[in-house]
Amino acid sequence: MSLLSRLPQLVIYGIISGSIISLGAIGLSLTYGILNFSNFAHGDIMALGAFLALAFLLLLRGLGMSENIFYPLSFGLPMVISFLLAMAATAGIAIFIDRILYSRLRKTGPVTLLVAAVGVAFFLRNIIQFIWGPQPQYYIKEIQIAWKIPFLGIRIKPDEIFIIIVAALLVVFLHLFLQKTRMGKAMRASADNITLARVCGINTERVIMWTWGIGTALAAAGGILAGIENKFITPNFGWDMLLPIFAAVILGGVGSPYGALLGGMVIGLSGELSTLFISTAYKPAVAFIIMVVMLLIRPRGILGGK
Amino acid sequence: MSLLKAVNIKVGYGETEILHGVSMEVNEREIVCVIGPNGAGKSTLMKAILGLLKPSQGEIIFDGDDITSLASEQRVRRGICYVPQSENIFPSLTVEENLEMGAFTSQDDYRVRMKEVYHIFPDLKETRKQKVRKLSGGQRQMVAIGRALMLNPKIILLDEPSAGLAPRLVKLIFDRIVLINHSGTAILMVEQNARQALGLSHKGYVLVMGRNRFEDSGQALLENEEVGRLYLGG
Amino acid sequence: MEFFVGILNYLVFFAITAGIYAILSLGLNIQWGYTGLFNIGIAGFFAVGAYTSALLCGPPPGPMDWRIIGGFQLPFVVGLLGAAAACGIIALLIGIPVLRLKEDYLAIATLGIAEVIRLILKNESWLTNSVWGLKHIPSPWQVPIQGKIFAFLKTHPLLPAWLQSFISNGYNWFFLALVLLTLGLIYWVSEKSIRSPWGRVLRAIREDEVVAGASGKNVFFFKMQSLVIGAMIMGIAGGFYAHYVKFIDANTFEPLYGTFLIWVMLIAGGSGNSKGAILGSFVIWGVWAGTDLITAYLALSGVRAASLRIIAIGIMLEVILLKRPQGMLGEEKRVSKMF
Amino acid sequence: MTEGSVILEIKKLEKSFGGLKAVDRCSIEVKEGSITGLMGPNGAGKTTLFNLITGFYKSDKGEIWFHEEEITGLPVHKVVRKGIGRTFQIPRELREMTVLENLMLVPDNQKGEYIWNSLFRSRSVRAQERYIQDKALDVLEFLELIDLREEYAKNLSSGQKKLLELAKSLMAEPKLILLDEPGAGINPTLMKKLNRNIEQLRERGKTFFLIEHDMDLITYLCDTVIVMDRGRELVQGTPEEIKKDERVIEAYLGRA
Repeated sequence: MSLLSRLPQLVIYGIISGSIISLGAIGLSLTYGILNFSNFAHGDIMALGAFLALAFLLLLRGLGMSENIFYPLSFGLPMVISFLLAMAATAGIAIFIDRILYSRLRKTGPVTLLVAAVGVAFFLRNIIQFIWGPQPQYYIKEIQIAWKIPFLGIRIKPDEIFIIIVAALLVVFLHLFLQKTRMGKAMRASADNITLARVCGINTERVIMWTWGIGTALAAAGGILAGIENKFITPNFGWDMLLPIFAAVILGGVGSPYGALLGGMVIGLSGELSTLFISTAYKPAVAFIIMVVMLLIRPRGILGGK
Repeated sequence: MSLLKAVNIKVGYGETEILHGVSMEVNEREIVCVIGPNGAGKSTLMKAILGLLKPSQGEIIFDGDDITSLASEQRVRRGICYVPQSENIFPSLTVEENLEMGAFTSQDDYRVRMKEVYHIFPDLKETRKQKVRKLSGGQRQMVAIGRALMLNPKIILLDEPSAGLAPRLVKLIFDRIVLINHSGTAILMVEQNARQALGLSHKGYVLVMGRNRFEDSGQALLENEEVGRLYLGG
Repeated sequence: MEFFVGILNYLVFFAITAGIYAILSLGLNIQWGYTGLFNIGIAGFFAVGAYTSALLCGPPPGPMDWRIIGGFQLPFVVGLLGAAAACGIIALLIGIPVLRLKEDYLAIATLGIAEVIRLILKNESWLTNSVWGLKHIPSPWQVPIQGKIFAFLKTHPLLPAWLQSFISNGYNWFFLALVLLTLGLIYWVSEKSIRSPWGRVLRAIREDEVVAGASGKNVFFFKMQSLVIGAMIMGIAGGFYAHYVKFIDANTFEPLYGTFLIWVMLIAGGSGNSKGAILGSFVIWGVWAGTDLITAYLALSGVRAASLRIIAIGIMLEVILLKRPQGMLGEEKRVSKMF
Repeated sequence: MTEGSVILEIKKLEKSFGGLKAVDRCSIEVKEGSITGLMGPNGAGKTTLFNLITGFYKSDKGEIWFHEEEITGLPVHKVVRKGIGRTFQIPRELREMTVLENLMLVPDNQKGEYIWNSLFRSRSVRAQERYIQDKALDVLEFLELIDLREEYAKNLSSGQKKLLELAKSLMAEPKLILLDEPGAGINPTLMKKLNRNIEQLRERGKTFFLIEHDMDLITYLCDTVIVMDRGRELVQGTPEEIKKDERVIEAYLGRA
């Protein structure tokens, strides 16, 4: 197949992986904006979300919930419920970690937080590995037949359309939340100037909790969608996501959730398009190279940011 | 009638005492201006009144109650609002959102109050959907003051509202301050621009090296020869 | 007696590994403890050091190998120098874009380079032999020492069995001596340098870059030196590791063993303190080996057991950060001491 | 001391922050061997000017000349090496290092700052270290910080930190020293000592350029005072002249 004819298909793949990366990157960017702290455990939070969804799924199946699938999707109601429960549970766990660990280290200084986050990353990954072992785990084992879209010459599975729609919906929800709700505005205000936010009487500790909650719930969603796309999840998945999501954040401008969305799409697309020229094995390296180039020419990212 | 009273306040940062016993009083519906050379402790006084700094001695009475031990948020809720000298806005929020943040602790519908603020600062109404980052210095200052007005405070503390503004804008800001005052809010401000500020104040305090030096009506201070010399440490 | 010899042999094995980790910790201590550079790609430097030295000193590609390069059978010392040089160059290349930026950027860049290195190790079979790894990496002077001297002694009929068993492990004693000698040398370098004006500048940068700049120091240049020297030390550790285990592949240098454990060692021992870095390495490696006994007792499978141990070590790290952030030893009060 | 030769010349310097002109076509000269005071109301651009001279900020336009050499846009460490030292208004100490180490960091061109020398030429490095340490101890003795020499800088009181800041500027041996409010937060006894020290250093050929609000201090120390307002020089003269100048009072009190 010629390079050009593969292009539309790769763009589709790029949008899918871009959606997943963006969901992780947005959360990372939100926590950075308010806490001024790069959460190196964020990739593993994504994996945690994916495995919690698996846990809920198995639980629901165990409780005898019927698996009637939503045709043409490959899964049914249990998966959808697990998806939502996993997002909530991930948020809860992240807030808990913040309470018992990060909040106590905040006054010690930002670098201690970085070390602590690396510790949390390994901790989470190995909790997952301890429970499930290193082998891939599956939400659904059936293979789904892709739809062929005439003229464009692309193939896309119904699940993949679902992924793109869900990611887009979540981004729209987040946008509405940030722009329209009091808490959303307070989050943006606190990211701008946390001292002034306190002078206004905003309870910034609550804002921090919300930020953790929303950022990690989105990360969990990203992790679950990745599980649906790849058909399987492994404990190392979070580690593999870390580089792309950081690259996306840096590309978009640290601290800007909209930049993170844009950055995620760019990283996703360029990763897929790079396969036209180099071995697929080097997809993760593409994110890294884009990031380094960005740091050389415009360290503040496309959309500015802090 | 006395609204805010600071009695013999001693306060500082760490071991450095900045105010060595300062007293002052603002009556209801009054504009009071604190002037003095750099390093006199004017901003420190503001922070002590809002509770951002804890005095080692002295008391602060507001509306008849001793508020010396209250937290800043509680003081804000009682009706003391504060506009810091710098970083007093949320740059990536729109004008309207900045005002909304000002009313964050309020239970009432902030839109009613917002209309009143727009009435005082009509220019803000035109730019209400714009991000504050894109506004000029004068407009930003209006946003900052507007934000503080959103809780309908009894008194508003302004730390150098005219700092860094062009002369035309300084006049504009001072005009608006008078307007706010006419609507019933008392004002306590610290100003470098002493002549103009004293000109519109009912009362002025001159602070030097953390101590009260003069207290008189704004006009009387303006005419006082010695005040000018004091600025140069003479 | 034989039991005693068995323990002794185990201790030698333990000390060699811990010693190699101690070298890595000293490298990280220069970057993080002295200068505040946040490197979470230690595994990458460790791997580059190991592969470089293995390729320089190892045998040429065999008929079953994919790789077409390497195997120059150079002396061990050349391998170590090559390992240090390769790591130094990589550190230099990462440093150029990110050392002027906030510390988080260095962290993510080191993480990225470690990932890229791992990808290369896995995929570039012409160089790294891909997943088949590099085999038969020679241990330095093993042939003359083990082959001649020990072969003679260990079969000598006059010696009791336990002594023969002791001697048959004799080469490890020699390797341990090499490791400890190198560790001592690197310890000397890091102690001497941190007490010198050079080290003072690094610590000033760690405390406040602006002040260091205002005192006329070229902050970027000093950070670069710290990053490069630290990386070179990590490379040397990689070389030792390759020549000790004799076989390496891409999976040898997982972020866990390569990066995480070393961070825990340094933090536990006391970052900014060379003695702390070494102490931390031996203690944490001891804890690590000790937890092995526990998981063995619980009869867990290999991967699960490893996970449980990491969970324990992870909790330990967080507790140290919360309760004793300065580590076991902590930094000395006055470090600058040339006389 | 060559009377009248200019050590620092600023030509039409400009710097804006988001539309606000902090320094606006500012031209200033500082004479060699002088103690020149810099005054002005808040927001006049004094500290910004210091930051521009020392390379912490990059100017938008204009030139800075030091000793007949242009230094506009040089990075901080190069400006320091040219011979311009500064203190910060709010002390920035190296927290986890001792007072003595804070001072010993400062001198330029230390042989031991090259790792090769500190490893293999320790004799000459050691000799230099001993010299630097003696010098640091002298400075600490003078400023009465000697008992705190082995204390972490973070444990000092704010007044002591201010002194440390001064001590560091003395260690640098620059030709021109910029002091940002040296008098704030220091007790009168120490202030007198500091004054004497500045005078002594001036006699040894150093030039001082200092931001200060305390008119007593300025009158006592400075031969020239420059008053800035709205980002540029308003008046220059002796302290006596400045005190009488209506424009200065105007600038401080604001126009009617």
